[in-house]
Amino acid sequence: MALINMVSALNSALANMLEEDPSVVVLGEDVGKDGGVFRVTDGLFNRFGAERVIDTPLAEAAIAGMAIGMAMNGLRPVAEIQFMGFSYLTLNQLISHASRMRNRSRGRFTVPMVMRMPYGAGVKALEHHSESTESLYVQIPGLKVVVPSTPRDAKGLLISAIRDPDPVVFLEPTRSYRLMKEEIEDTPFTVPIGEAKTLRSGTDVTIVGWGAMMPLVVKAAEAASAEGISCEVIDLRTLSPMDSETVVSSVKRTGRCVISQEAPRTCGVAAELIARINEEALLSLEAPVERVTAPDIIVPLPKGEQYYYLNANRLYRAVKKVAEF
Amino acid sequence: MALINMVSALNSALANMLEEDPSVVVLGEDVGKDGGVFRVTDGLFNRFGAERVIDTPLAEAAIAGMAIGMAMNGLRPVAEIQFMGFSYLTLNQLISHASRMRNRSRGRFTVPMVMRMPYGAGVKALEHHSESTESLYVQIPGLKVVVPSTPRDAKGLLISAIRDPDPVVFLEPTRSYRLMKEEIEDTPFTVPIGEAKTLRSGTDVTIVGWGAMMPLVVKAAEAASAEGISCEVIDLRTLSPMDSETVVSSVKRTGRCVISQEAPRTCGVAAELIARINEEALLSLEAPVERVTAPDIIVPLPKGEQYYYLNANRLYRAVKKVAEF
Amino acid sequence: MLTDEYDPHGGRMLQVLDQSGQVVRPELEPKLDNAKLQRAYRTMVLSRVVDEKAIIMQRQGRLGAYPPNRGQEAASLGPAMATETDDWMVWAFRELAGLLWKGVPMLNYLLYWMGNEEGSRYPEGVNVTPAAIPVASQLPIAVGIAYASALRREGKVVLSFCGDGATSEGEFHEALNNAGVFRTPNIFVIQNNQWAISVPRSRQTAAPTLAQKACAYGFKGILVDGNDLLAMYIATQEAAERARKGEGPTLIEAYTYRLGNHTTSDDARKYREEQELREWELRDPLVRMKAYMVAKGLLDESGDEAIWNEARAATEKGVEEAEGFPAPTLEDAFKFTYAEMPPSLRTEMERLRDDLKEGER
Amino acid sequence: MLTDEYDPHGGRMLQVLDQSGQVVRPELEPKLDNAKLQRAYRTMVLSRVVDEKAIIMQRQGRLGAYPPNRGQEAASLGPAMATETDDWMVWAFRELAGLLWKGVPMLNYLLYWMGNEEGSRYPEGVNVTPAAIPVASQLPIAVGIAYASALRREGKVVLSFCGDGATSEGEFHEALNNAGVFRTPNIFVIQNNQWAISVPRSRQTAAPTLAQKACAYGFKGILVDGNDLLAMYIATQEAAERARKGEGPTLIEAYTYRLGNHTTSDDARKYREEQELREWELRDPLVRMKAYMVAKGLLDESGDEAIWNEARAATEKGVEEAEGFPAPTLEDAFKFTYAEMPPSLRTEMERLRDDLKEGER
Ligand SMILES: Cc1ncc(C[n+]2csc(CCOP(=O)(O)OP(=O)(O)O)c2C)c(N)n1
Ligand SMILES: Cc1ncc(C[n+]2csc(CCOP(=O)(O)OP(=O)(O)O)c2C)c(N)n1
Ligand SMILES: [Mg+2]
Ligand SMILES: [Mg+2]
Repeated sequence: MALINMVSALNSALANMLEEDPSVVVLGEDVGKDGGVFRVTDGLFNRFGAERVIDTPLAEAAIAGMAIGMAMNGLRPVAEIQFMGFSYLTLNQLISHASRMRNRSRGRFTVPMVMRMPYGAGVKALEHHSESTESLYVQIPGLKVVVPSTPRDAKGLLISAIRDPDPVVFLEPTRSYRLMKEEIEDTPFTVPIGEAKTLRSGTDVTIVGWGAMMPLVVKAAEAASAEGISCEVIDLRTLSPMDSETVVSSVKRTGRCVISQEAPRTCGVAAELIARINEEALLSLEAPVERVTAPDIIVPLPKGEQYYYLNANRLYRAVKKVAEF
Repeated sequence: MALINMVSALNSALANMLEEDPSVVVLGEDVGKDGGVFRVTDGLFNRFGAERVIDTPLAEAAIAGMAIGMAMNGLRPVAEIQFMGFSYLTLNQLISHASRMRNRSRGRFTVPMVMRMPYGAGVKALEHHSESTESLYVQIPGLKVVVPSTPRDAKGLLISAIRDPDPVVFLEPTRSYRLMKEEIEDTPFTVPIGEAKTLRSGTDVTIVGWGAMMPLVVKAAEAASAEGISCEVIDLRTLSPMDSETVVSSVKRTGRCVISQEAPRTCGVAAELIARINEEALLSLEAPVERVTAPDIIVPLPKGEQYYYLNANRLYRAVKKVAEF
Repeated sequence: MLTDEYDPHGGRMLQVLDQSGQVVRPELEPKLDNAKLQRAYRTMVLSRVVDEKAIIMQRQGRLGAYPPNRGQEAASLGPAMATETDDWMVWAFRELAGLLWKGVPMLNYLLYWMGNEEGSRYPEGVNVTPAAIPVASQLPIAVGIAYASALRREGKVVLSFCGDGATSEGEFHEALNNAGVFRTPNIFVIQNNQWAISVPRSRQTAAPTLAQKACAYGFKGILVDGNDLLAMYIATQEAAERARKGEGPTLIEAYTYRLGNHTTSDDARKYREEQELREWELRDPLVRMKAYMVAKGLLDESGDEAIWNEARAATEKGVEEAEGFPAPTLEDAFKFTYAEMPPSLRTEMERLRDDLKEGER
Repeated sequence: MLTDEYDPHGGRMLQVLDQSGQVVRPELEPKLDNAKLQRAYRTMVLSRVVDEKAIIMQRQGRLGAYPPNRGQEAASLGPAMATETDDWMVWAFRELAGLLWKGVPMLNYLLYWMGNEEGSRYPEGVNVTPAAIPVASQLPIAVGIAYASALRREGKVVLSFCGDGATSEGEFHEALNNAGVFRTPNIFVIQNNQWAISVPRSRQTAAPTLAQKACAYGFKGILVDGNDLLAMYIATQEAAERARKGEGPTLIEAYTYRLGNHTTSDDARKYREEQELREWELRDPLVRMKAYMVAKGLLDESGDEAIWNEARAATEKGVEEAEGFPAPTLEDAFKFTYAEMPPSLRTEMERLRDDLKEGER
């Protein structure tokens, strides 16, 4: 056990898996000697060698495509894309091959790969380094999409993702990389893909979030609770396949729901959750589901990021609004 | 005036614009001598020359990127991507540059380009030729997304798109290319971007669709009307910026809504519409909004397309279901 | 080294058999045993027959849009013959002869183009990936496959194909560049059939040859007469040896021609000259190979006729089998999305099953 | 033609000034007038000073992550000097000296890295595109810009930049290949600074030079000492002439070195040898240029000091102006999404305005 942050937890997961399974390889830009621009792969190069911890040329489509080929031929590649803003270059490979290889070959070929990447705004980063376009991935049948919000979930979910027989897009909230520490086993353990987690039970309002939104969600829930609004807090954790069951059954009890989405409003994951709540719990709703999201604008550069990135206050006020509806 | 199908209507729009505005150019794979694989650009090469009707090498990112550069430097390029299934290769250019050039340069540079492409299933096409991943584009702030369903709208919307000061993704339903003919002026006219069209007024159920769904929607509405269910039919036409106003105000009157979406269920445009209805018309709803969509699976090859592509009957039954709720 | 003698910057093209089937470089003639040569010729004929049948079936509505292979048989077969049975083959969509050699059953081939995913479930042990329709997208995958084999020191090579048009795609570049960096055991064959639908090779790139593009990636390229089975064979053989020794990839430009339309939806007369077609018809790889076989005493007219008849019979049988093959079920369309069906997908499936039960209206 | 004399396959590198500032190829020395040379040197110094200031400001939290330019001043300035004022420049993110020459105000440069979009609103008439962070993504755009200019017969050229790492991206390939096909007036400068973050040039491609990649695209490439302002100048001048005459693009590999960290978030000591850095410090383009200026009698120590002081003063003034520059408003964040704000976006904006009014909790 050690008290570690998310970066170290991810590193520990990778080290465990490289150790446990000789078919696991890590590849990406600067993942080798440099240990990754966020240090997630730190030390792995020295420990497992250049053949298994692979510094690639600067070519994202090739990183994804090579990972697919490796996975089809017996390896379990864990590819890193340096920032989500550069992952669009991989979409042709992911949509046209990774997600559908099992289906199009009727199971003859499978693609047990993981594509990791940091995502999200709020760290005063360069242009294109703050994207949260997760719904691009969530809408692709055949992909799984995972987003941890804590060090423990990060390690457990990453190990599950690496052992998963299907391609998993693994999103790491940049903002949470070093935000908190947890006591975590050095040995491998798993957190199941496809299961949302209820962080806090409540009776008045369900608040749902994922990734970097969770600390804000918890803060808002605490503020609301202090004023007598009992909040149930759900960390979605897996965006695809989405555990809407947990959300829907919570909303059936509370009748009210706020969804916290870092991405712009339109066609995000929040819309999908609202659609499912509409379909399965409409009669339980006592107020319209509120989604608190970024506006439908380009992620601003740091001097304007307050117009984009949510804060706990906006969430808190949404909770009050639905509670008082 | 001539009685023409959608292919000819699009061709007429392109010819009008090439004629009217010397800054208009057409580029893409096989758009020149061959006139496009669906013949949308037929005859333009001979009429306007190889410099303005440009056969490009087989490279989609370059087609998009060159169009961006052309647009930044005074041209109005109309790029063709041969099928939507190959458009993922352009996403980096569209997301990272086209959609945000105006914002990131604070108006110094703009990208008045159009990217046309056929989309959709149901024509027994090759693998990867049946995609309808429109919500990939709808979620990108700074892009407009347009989908005509009739020859007249196709011409009018394409002319609007070419004259639009911002980048427009123009989706052409393959299935509707030669489905019907309309009397259309030979001269330029416009249909405004951003306005949904109410095809039929009704009082019991609102049915919303776009593109290749419209003939099915109309058929379902007729069947339902024959049984005394009065349907209001809306053709969304522009997916971004989305005219949800028209849908919401209709639903406020009817209290019931069915959305017809060709794409898989999760994170599609239907989810966004449901979210907006939830936000603005929840109290008017007398039944959960039904979305009739493809399942969250890979588009099957033709022998299995009936498991993917909707039919009017599924829509009709959804209408009955919400009417009887 | 052939790749040195035929440095693509010199513009020379490797040829062993000339247009009439004469051996022009006897010292390069591969020592193939008769059985292998006979199997090769039979495979070319079978490929031609299946291809023609597919075109007819498409016209009759029994098969979907289809990309004809006519004229390109040697360009995929020669390379396939130069690899071992368990070496990988990563094809695009116009490599029928090579597929047949590698053990892909005709049934699979037909099923795929008839629109059934079962077509791409090749038998275990046949290390061939499914067709890759998105042009050039298969190439980075081929590099990953090769990396994995090399990591395990298997000594396998990965033979991949793409068209001349594919060389313009970014994924072509990334694949070849990465293969150069990792010295993976890849053989990249470009079937330069002079056209990418209606776009001529000259408009695809300003480089005089495609083979010379290898120089951008730090390995060797060679321009080969793609209608010459023997030339394709020896070029690939050298490349395979290099790859197996850990000396990295090779690029082979097979100079050939698409005698048919791009696909059955295309009409090539719209964009290319009759005259060009006529000239290339004279270079038909089957005719050339037949002459070679006859000259070697391995074939006579009646033997040839028997081979064609055999091929036709086999094809009819294959078609019958394919047409009798069960269509995919609803469950088939869902169950391969993931290894295990997520609950929400199962719900969708059951809902759709109910919906479809009620029948079309 | 320099591109013939310095065919990259031969591995030769064009150099006019050696490390000590001596002219080694007098016949190639460009005939630059003294004023232009002096402006060039002042620009190099100003670039160095602004760059150092930005690094300091980043450490103090006054500016965001920042990519240092130190050591690469000649590689972007030489090409910029060889173009006309209204020729286009398409930069990546490490071309400060070239930008200053092209008329991008220091204020804009600072504002951008301080995180304000106003930084990329360059003055009208300055035909420079905004920074392009997604590596290589600017290159297809540069080809489109060139196509448009050529279509209008403007006689303008488009000078674009990218790094050695960028050459591995598919978009690099597609851009150069298309430029070759369309013979667009493009000049592609690769700043080969030996590293792409931690990945050395040798791992980026197996090709011995980057300049030779031009051969894949059917045009000329040349390897140039990127720390030699004069060599970069003449190589670009030749390329610009070619482009203006309609003879198509040229690829220039500027062989240089990133003396600083990749960005202020990077620590290069983690992956590269101190020794390498020390050697390259001796080849500092400013030192070399200073020696040349002194030898030409255009500069002495006191003159040099004045130039540095002037640059420091200008930089302080620029920083002051940038720090006094108004931050973007809520409306600014919304109103450039489209030419006209769609009603739904306006609603979102007003809702957010209300939300933010209530203040952070
Ligand atoms: C990425 C992509 N873009 C466009 C297409 C449509 N398309 C199919 S084949 C083809 C031409 C391919 O030319 P080439 O690579 O020379 O192969 P050939 O068809 O000649 O065998 C095109 C444009 C596609 N399948 N994939
Ligand atoms: C498409 C893309 N992938 C990854 C990155 C992250 N990144 C920023 S700069 C860089 C290295 C660039 O190397 P090079 O092209 O040599 O330019 P240099 O930084 O050396 O000037 C990387 C990987 C990016 N910005 N864009
Ligand atoms: Mg071809
Ligand atoms: Mg570099």
